[in-house]
Amino acid sequence: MNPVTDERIVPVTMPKWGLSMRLGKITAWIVAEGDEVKAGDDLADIETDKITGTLEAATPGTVRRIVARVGEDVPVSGTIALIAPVGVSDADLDAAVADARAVIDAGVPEDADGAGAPVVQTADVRGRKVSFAGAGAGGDVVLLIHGFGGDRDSWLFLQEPLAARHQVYALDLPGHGTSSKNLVAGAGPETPAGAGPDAPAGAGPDAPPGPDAPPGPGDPAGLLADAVVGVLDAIPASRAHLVGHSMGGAVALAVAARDPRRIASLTLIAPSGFGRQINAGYLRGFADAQTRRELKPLVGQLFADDKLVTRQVVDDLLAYKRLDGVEAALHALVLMLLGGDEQRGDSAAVLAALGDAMPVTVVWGRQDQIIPAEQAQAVAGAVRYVIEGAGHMPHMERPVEVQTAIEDTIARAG
Amino acid sequence: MGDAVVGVVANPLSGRDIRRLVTQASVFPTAEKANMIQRMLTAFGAVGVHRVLLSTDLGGISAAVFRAIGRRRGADPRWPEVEFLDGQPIRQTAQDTLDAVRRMVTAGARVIVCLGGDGTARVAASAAGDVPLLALSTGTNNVFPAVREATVAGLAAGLIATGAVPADGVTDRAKLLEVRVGGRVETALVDVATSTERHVGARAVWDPATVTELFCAFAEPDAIGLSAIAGQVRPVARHDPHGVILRLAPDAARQVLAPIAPGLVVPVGVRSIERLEAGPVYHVDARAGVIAVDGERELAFGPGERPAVRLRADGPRCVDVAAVLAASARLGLLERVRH
Amino acid sequence: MARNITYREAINEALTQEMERDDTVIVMGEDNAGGAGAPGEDDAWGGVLGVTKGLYHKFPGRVLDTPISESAFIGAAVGAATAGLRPVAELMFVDFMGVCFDQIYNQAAKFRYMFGGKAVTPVVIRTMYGAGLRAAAQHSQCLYPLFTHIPGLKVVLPATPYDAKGLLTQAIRDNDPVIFFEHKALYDMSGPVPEESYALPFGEANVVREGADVTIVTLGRMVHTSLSAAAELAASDGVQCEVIDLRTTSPLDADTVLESVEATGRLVVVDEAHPRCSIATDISALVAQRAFGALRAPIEMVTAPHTPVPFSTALEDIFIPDAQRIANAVKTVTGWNP
Amino acid sequence: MTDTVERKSLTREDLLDVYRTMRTIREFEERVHAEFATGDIPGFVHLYAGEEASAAGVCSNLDDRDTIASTHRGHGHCIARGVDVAEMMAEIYGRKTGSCHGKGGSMHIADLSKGMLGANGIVGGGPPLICGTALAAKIKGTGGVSVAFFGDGGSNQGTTLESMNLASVWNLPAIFVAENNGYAETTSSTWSVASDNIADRAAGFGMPGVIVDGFDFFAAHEAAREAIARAREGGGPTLIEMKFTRYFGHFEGDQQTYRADEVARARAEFDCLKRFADRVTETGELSRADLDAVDAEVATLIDAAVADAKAAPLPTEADLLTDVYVRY
Repeated sequence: MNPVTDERIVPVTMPKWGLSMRLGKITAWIVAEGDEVKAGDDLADIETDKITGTLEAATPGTVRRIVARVGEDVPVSGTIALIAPVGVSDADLDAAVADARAVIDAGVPEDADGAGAPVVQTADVRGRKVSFAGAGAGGDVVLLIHGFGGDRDSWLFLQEPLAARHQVYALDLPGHGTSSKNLVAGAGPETPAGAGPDAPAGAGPDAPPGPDAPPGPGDPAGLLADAVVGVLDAIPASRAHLVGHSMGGAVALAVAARDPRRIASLTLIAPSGFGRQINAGYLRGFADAQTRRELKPLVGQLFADDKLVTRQVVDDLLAYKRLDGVEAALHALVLMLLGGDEQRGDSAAVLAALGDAMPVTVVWGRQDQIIPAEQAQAVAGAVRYVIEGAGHMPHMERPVEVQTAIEDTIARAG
Repeated sequence: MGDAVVGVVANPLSGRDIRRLVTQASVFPTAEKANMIQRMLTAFGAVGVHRVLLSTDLGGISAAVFRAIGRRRGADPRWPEVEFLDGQPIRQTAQDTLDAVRRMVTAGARVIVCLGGDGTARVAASAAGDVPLLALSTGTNNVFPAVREATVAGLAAGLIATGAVPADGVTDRAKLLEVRVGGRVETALVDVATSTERHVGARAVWDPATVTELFCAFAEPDAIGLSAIAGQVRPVARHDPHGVILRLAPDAARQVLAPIAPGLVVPVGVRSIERLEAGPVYHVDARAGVIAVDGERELAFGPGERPAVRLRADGPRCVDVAAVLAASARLGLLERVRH
Repeated sequence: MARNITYREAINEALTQEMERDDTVIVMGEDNAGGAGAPGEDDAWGGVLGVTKGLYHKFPGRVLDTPISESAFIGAAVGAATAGLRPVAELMFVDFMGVCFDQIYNQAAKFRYMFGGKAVTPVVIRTMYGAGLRAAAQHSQCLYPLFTHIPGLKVVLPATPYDAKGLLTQAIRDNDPVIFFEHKALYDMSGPVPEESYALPFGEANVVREGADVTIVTLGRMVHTSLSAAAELAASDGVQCEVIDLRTTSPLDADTVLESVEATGRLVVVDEAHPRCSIATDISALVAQRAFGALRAPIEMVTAPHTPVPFSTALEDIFIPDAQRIANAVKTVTGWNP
Repeated sequence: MTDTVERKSLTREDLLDVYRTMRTIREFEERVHAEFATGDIPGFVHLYAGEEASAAGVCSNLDDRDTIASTHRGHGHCIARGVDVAEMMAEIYGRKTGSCHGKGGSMHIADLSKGMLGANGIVGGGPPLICGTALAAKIKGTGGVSVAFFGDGGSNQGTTLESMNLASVWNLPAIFVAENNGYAETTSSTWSVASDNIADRAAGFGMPGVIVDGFDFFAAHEAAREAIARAREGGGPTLIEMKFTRYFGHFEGDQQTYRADEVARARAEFDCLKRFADRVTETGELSRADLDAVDAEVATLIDAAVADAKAAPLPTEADLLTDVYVRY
């Protein structure tokens, strides 16, 4: 970088959304040169091979230069705009623009995701493989726990920014991502029941494999908590801040209840178990959906603005749902989460039992169509954030505000 | 002197019975039998045979020879005229061989060559009467027919047919075993056995435990088949006037290892050994079972039907190929003067 | 979540994982292991293009080399399928169907119906197809329309490594006879493929590119040719093409095709097979019959010509439908006025 | 593979079963011959009368581990394998209650649960299939054997020759039974036609080939018993050639101009049922009364089968589109 550049110039960089992202493309600029922005204001719509999303301003100031053109491929962390106070000279800005242009025009160097890129590791938790990925050095350990049907990529807008000051890990819960899918009886190898008929006469059930019979005994909630503890042991982390979304919130609470001293703070995002009401249709629909046509409208319900629901997002979810064992796992979780059409768990009681062992924060999207935001009231003793314009996925819809909530919670833990 | 006529009968079904399954007996290909006949035709032509009577079959032997004659045209030495015995329905059973040999005898054949195994030789012999018989073996699982190169056998048969070598000095009368069951009569050239099997079925006998009595016209120590049992304990030569009777029992004290079929060398219990005189009738002890002639089950018999066996000296007049060719050498019959 | 592997590796992985999961799965074909009986290394070839490499040692007794007797071993695979095995037989080139087609269309395809629903014949026949490798007329044909015509057979044509693994896994688990077409030119193409097993349902087309102006229905290798045509058209003329990869011609996902044509009103069908009685004519008839009202221009078909596949590079390159011909067809339907 | 297999001899019950099977085949085919003439039976049928000893001789050695595949002349093999006779008759009448619900017809009668992989309208269609079932038995170690029946016509089909070679190369427990009735379609086998013994070809494929008198049940049974035991012991494939003469034409309605008087002669002299009855009564294993009782039983069975078939419902339009796929 050019030492001459004025420190007051703040580069707006192409964010890294997801492990495999190497470049992004601006599909539309929302601001223009000269606009004033506050932290959290929308700057530009960005599209990657995995996802499209809106980049928000991290710091207040004036947009003095737009560097990247619409439709141009920009490498991750390449500068796409410059925010600077009115006092900074045009000459300094133009110099910074030239540097930024050089990076964009050079295209993506081979090892663009070299240093600091999160490395995928696996922990063996009583015979089950649990995948997790960490980023960032120093600071406290933060473990991000996704919800029903999600995976560690759902934290792609948060993990990188949080990693600036903390060691941030995200895991795939059993039955999700690349972790073992076998949630049902015992920790066995990954062989779902073959569908092959043995005698010519008896035609076994046609593919997909795995009988439709309800899963056997075994306690999925326990298995999920074991996985989180397993990852903490594998890092290793004697003390960690937990961030749990939806079902992941209940799992975070369960882990905290097991070993309160080990959990420094809890940030619960639209956590399950704090009320009876839930969009049971979404849960069952997601577990049962077989085709893109059935899945697309369901995924739309997760977001306040379903612009985020691109074909690629639906295809990725469909690809996940077709992995062997996933259908059985999801049905087991639906049985765990629902009693009839209502929520089964009682997170409030778990939280109460924790007393004030650690600072607790709850974050909810005002427009959450899965678990109503009113249930935030039931999270006793927690600092509450209700975010406008966010549905059930505030950590993807409003990442900057969720990041703020997490940072505050970590600070309160001291 | 009349025409020098040779009869040739070939059995397309020989070498294909169940012994291919229960032992390692080989399958003697039809094409090879056809080749043997063609080699003989060349030999016959060389020594001046006028006519050959050839049996017809549905197995492809006569067809192959028929096509070969078509291709032969003027090749040297010229083949004699070949007449295919036609006009009778082919039943693909032993009856075909009997019918062919009888027609050859009535047509004045001076010598009859039969290609096959013991079974074919046995049937041909029963119809050949006094006409000299040259039994050529197709395959190695045989006792009676000679294992001989067809061309040389052809020369021998041809020399007899043309009268160049008088038959008397070069043929030997073989012994014959006659077995009667009620009104039915069968003859055997090598042996007659009583089997405890209840049905003729697949004919062959390969389990010695089922054989209780064995009558042998002759028994050579280097034979294959049931007579090999006697061949190891009481050998009898082809020219000996008598034969031998063995009574067998699996649990008999005296056990002898015998090659009773290709790849089948098994211990056989011998209870008693008795000389078989030519002429007198011997009755079989067994009350029921099947009589096997030359190792093939043929006559089933029940209680009250006591099969009778008799050794006779008036079997077929077998051509001694070596003797014929030795005579030809003495008489220079195959020598020619180049002009 | 998924690493990049090639189309060939994806197929090998599907075979390996299914053989690990179900010991009734067996693999047979000419040189599937390779070198049987010959003194050299046993797993010499692992299939003529290495697709079955490594299976021989991993699954002793379940990877069978065969003499060159397609009727016998394809028929044997069909017979074994009725007796509790799940054979994956390889007909090296689909061009060889002539020497074993009776065992496929008269035996395997008809058993269930002919025997009143009593037979189950879970056999998979993998085969290579497609031009472009200068293999000339008897090693470059498509021929999938012939199999598509036969009731009782399912016909599958993966275009990407991800689809190849998922569709082959489904084919092996499927309880009906499946003919699995692998394009020779795609073996070395790589793409993201999850490590874990997964099965893709038959009869679900894949919209590989969204677009509002023209619907391009295609399959197999032509999916990639159509995508490059669509990219050119978007950049040059701003025409947005929706590219639909059929993935299976039997069963056929008619709804996705009809839905798209009802939206765009314009259809181009791209099919590497010959023009007569092909998938192109089949889709055109379907749309003409069930979405005629939506059509704003006659249907365009881009296919190989009605000739055997030529050998010389100059001819084979113009034999195979290319992006330019597809773009021309798109321009024809967009520029058409009654 | 397995140690030596014990060769069981035929008990009284076995012989009675054999006679019932052969008599059932004969009566079934005679009745179909008669009914066909009335025009009630659709399509065309090929009858097996005269060759009963082959089907009974082979199938009396099989058990439920084994599989057979037949030819277009398959009624005898179906009955010998235990396929329901009433259902077979209903199938020939194209009725819903038929073995294949009326969708297969005479040339495709099958019952996989009985190890009957179907009659086959394609000459030489069966041999590759039984290589497969034999391979399955070998891989699963069930000790099962598979038998392909084919005619002298089928013996010249590429599929048959390829299958015999494949069975040898893979050392499969497979038995190839060539039922040589001397007439492939109408090309009679005269002495000038170069058709060699089918059994001869076995040597070329590295397996034993035996010729059996097709009119003698005991000869057929013994040869098949040894071949099947050999296959169960891992000895590999065998070719058995049954030699006999068909009673009826190549297909019903075939005027048999090419056959002269052979049928009458064969019926009288070589009839396998008559010979079997004579043999078992001579040895006292069965009595004439036993045989007559079976004859009566079979007569009522066939009468009932025809009556039921004629009264049975035809398949409906709804049946047309079912059973094409397991799931589409």
